[in-house]
Amino acid sequence: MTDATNPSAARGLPADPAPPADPVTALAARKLAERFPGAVVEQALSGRHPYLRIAGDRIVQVCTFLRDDPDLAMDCLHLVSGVDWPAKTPAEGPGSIDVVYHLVSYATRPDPAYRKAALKNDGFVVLKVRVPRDDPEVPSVMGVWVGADWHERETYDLLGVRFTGRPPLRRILLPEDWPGFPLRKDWDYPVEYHGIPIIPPEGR
Amino acid sequence: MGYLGRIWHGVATTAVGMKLTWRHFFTKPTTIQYPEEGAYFSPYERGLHEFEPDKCISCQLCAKACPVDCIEIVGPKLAVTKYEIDYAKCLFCGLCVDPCPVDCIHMGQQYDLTSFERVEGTKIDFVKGEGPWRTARTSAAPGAGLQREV
Amino acid sequence: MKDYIDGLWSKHAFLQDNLPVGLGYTTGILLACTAVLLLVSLFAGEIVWMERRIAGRIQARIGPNRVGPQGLLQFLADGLKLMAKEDIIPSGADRMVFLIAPYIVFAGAFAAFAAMPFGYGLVPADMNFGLFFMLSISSIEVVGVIMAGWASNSKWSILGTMREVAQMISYEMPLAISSLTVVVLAGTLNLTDIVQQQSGWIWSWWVFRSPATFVGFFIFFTAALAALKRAPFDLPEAESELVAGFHTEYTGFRFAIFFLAEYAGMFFFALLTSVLFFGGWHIGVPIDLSTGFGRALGFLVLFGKSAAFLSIMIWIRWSLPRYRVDKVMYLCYKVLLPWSVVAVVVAALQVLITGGR
Amino acid sequence: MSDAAPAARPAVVPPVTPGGMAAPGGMVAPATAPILEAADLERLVGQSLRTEELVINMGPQHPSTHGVLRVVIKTDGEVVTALQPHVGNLHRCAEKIGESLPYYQWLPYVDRMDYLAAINNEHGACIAIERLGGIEVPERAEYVRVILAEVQRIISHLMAVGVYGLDVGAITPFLHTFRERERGLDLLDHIAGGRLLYHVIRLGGVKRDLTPDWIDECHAFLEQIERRLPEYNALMLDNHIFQERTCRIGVIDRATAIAWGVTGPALRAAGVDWDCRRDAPYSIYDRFPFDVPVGVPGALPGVPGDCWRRHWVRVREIEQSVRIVRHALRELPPGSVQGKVPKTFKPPKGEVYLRVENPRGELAYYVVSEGADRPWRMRVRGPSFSNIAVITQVGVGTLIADLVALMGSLDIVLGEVDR
Repeated sequence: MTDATNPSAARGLPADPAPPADPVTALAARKLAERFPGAVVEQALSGRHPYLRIAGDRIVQVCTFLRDDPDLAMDCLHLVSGVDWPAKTPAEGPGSIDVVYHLVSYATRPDPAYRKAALKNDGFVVLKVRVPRDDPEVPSVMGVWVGADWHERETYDLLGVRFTGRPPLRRILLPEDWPGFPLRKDWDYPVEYHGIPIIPPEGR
Repeated sequence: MGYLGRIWHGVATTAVGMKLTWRHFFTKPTTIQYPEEGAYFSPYERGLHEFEPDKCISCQLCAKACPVDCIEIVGPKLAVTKYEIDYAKCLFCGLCVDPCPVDCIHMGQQYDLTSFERVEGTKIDFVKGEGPWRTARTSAAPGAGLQREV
Repeated sequence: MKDYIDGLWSKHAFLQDNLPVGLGYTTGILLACTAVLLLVSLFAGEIVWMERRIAGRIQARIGPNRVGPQGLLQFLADGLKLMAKEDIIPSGADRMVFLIAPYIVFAGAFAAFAAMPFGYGLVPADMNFGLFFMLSISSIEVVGVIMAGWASNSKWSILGTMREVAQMISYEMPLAISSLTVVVLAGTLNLTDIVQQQSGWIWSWWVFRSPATFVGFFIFFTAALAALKRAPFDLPEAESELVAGFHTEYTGFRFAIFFLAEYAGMFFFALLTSVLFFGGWHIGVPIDLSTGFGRALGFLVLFGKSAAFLSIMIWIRWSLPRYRVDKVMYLCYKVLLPWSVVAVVVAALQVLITGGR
Repeated sequence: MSDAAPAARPAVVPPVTPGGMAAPGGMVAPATAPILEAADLERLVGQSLRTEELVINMGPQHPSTHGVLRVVIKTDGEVVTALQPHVGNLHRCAEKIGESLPYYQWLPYVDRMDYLAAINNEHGACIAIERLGGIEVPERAEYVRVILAEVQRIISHLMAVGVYGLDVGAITPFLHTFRERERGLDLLDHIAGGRLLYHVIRLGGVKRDLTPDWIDECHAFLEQIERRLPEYNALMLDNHIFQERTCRIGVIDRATAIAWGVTGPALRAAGVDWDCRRDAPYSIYDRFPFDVPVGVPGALPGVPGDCWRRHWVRVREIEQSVRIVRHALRELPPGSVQGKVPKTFKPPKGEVYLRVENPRGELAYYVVSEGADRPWRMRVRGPSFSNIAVITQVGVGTLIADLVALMGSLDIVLGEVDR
């Protein structure tokens, strides 16, 4: 899901010149290419939301490296979120879920020049991990940032992504015995929960 | 801070705090006697709706604009038979007021949705005027100013 | 008061020979007790109003002014409301202990008034060891609070009780010792005599007569605040931590009794402070107040002084945050206790050197 | 406010046999986290005379949990030995609703997430969606937005400052801060129509322009704030008992704060000199000079990262916000406050991640759009979500009174935690 179009092209104006690459993400991509060849499956370095897609099983090594490397120093996991991409047609297989990690560093200041050009406001490194939709499993990064615990539990709770190698996953927002994972696109509303009828909003 | 220092610091800061509360004791209170003295009204208050049935051309724009679909309009142009808002779902966000081409729906000043009798349902049908909290309040005069410093 | 009634009794021959001898004495006591009970609970109700009005004005708001003129009957309204409230007894509660606890706290708070002089001669029971009796009787409250805390089978109450026990028992000591400074100088435990010795000009009041009693007053007042669980020491029923401490599970009129006992205790310590340190019913000018009219004036003066101390307690409560449990203990054992002992020693030396008086 | 009987019983502990606190009836609350492992249970039942740890529900109904947060504590006496926060009582699936509503209709839901700083939420959401869809916001609207956001920050911090007094036992400052806060609420009510949930910042600008009458009232409000701030400090910050209760209590040092993702005043109090408005500026914040209070070790009582320092940072931030609003009011340019927004607004395919400085921390919006008129995924990072998680580590070993002080100083709002 590269971010190909940019706003002015959508409104028929002459397309902007290719936006510059985000320095922080570019630096991270280069370093990762050296240290862990093959870890970065796909990268989009420019535009409003540059990201690096990482192979699922290498995520913990990559995160540890990004946190400990002096000039990147990604010492804070800002957010872990899941984005559900169900398959358009059943032929395409089960579809996938993107687990998106937003890492930020409080040591480095964002580069003002880049920010003006690409409307991206600060030195984020975004890692994406694609997992199959029917058996979503990702190694947990709780070992790298202890704050990931609640974020991972929420992603499991709402999207059903199981994180391995961490204390047992439990639902954080929904009650323990809530059926299914609500944020999945194909989640249908249960008729009632413990006797309380659930009236689904009229779809539009 | 040493042992005596802590005692002295404790007594001194307590005295400072109490001097302040002493001064407050003699300042005029800022609260008002609510039911008797009226509360403050913003001229753009988003309270209970006010609706003029005769101007409504039942174009359903407000029903579409509502995030929770709590407006239900039945009836032909300029002769609406039913204009019902379900106040159990309404967010009081004011999105229904903007798209109305004939300006027949406003949000009034009645924000106090308490009622003395147990009324069934929370739906108000503005055409027939049934339902709880029915009041004849109209928007306050734009001049309803701000509360002066006390 | 009781010997006055006793005397009255003996004058009427008819009563004298028909009824058993001791009856006069007992009716005297009964009348005295009901008078004290009514007076104090009425005044405790007024203190509630006073506290909420002063707190209101301190916090830039008005305070209760709807029930009765300026809200004076507010405490009646509160009482009726609490009586009308449902009387919940938690399921796991130790029923009997749960029911008795508030009355023991109430008894502890009111029994202490037995030896309290409300004016010259206006003493329910003029004991020679008045002060000693009062301080020991008022510590019955601790037993009541422990029963309340344990019986309501709620974890918050247990924690509230543990704090209560630690605080009340440890603050009894500085309370007693600091009042000892006056007793050492006055030479008697009888409160009426203590007040009579302050009958001269204003500097004849105990608080100004010696540095020991001056320091003793401050220690006494702070320790009284702690013994009453008020102001910076209101840990046993700290709203923000223990929900409502030992009386979390109490509702309805039972809660009203706790409430009344607390304010009666406040009134008691305010009276005791003015009696011990600030010349009781004397007004700082040496006139004789033992006559009929003087006695009434004394009664009012004593009430005025205790009202002043009550407003100070209220003023402190609404301008200070709350201590933590270990800090309360630190204050007691590391600050109040040593200094009160020093004050007593200084008082004793003063008696040794100047022969007292 | 009593702790109702079933909640008082520990969540999963089956009835404790004689010796422990009797829990007859054996009614077990609905299955939640196993607090007592099997080993603990065996140990408890086996012995007769022992000290037993209390398992307390600082439940959803507790005066100092600032909303429906439930913290199950295992205490030994008053010392907390184990701590398990439970959230989710206020979950209203804002993100699921976000996926089924057009962009402009989701804004009222954004107000309800951090209901004490509604305008900051709206500000962040609108900037993120405008950046995604390329909507131009006129100059005057940007200024009005910053003014409203900073007035909202003052109001939110006033709430935090006042309510923290309640947690520590000082009731008067709470009433005093609310006197100023009421004045501010009427100010925003005059422009937005609502007192708490404003829905005044819309896509492309602001619903209503500032009238000169409003600007005078705003200046008066700012003066009243500046006059009253030293009073709060006299009652709280400089007070000996307040310092006893908060200095060196609940210390969240720099490394713990960053590891747990704690942001906002708590992070600045820990000594990290970071404020999104200055270091990663969005909207027009780079035009307003203001300084960021940081809790470096210095002449201030206590250590960096303790409860006192977090409270101090909030009081300083109120002063800085007053400064920003005055600066913005001085430079308010003329012009319209509503930019051009297409009728059916369909942003191009793409994603945006925007970080905004909310009074409680860094609020972030991750919006994924597939070109339809409603987003594919609307993800919100509530700062309180990470801020409250840190008590699992920092809260252990403290007294109950300190745990209350710690949770109060983090100033969390459950609407933002549970979304």
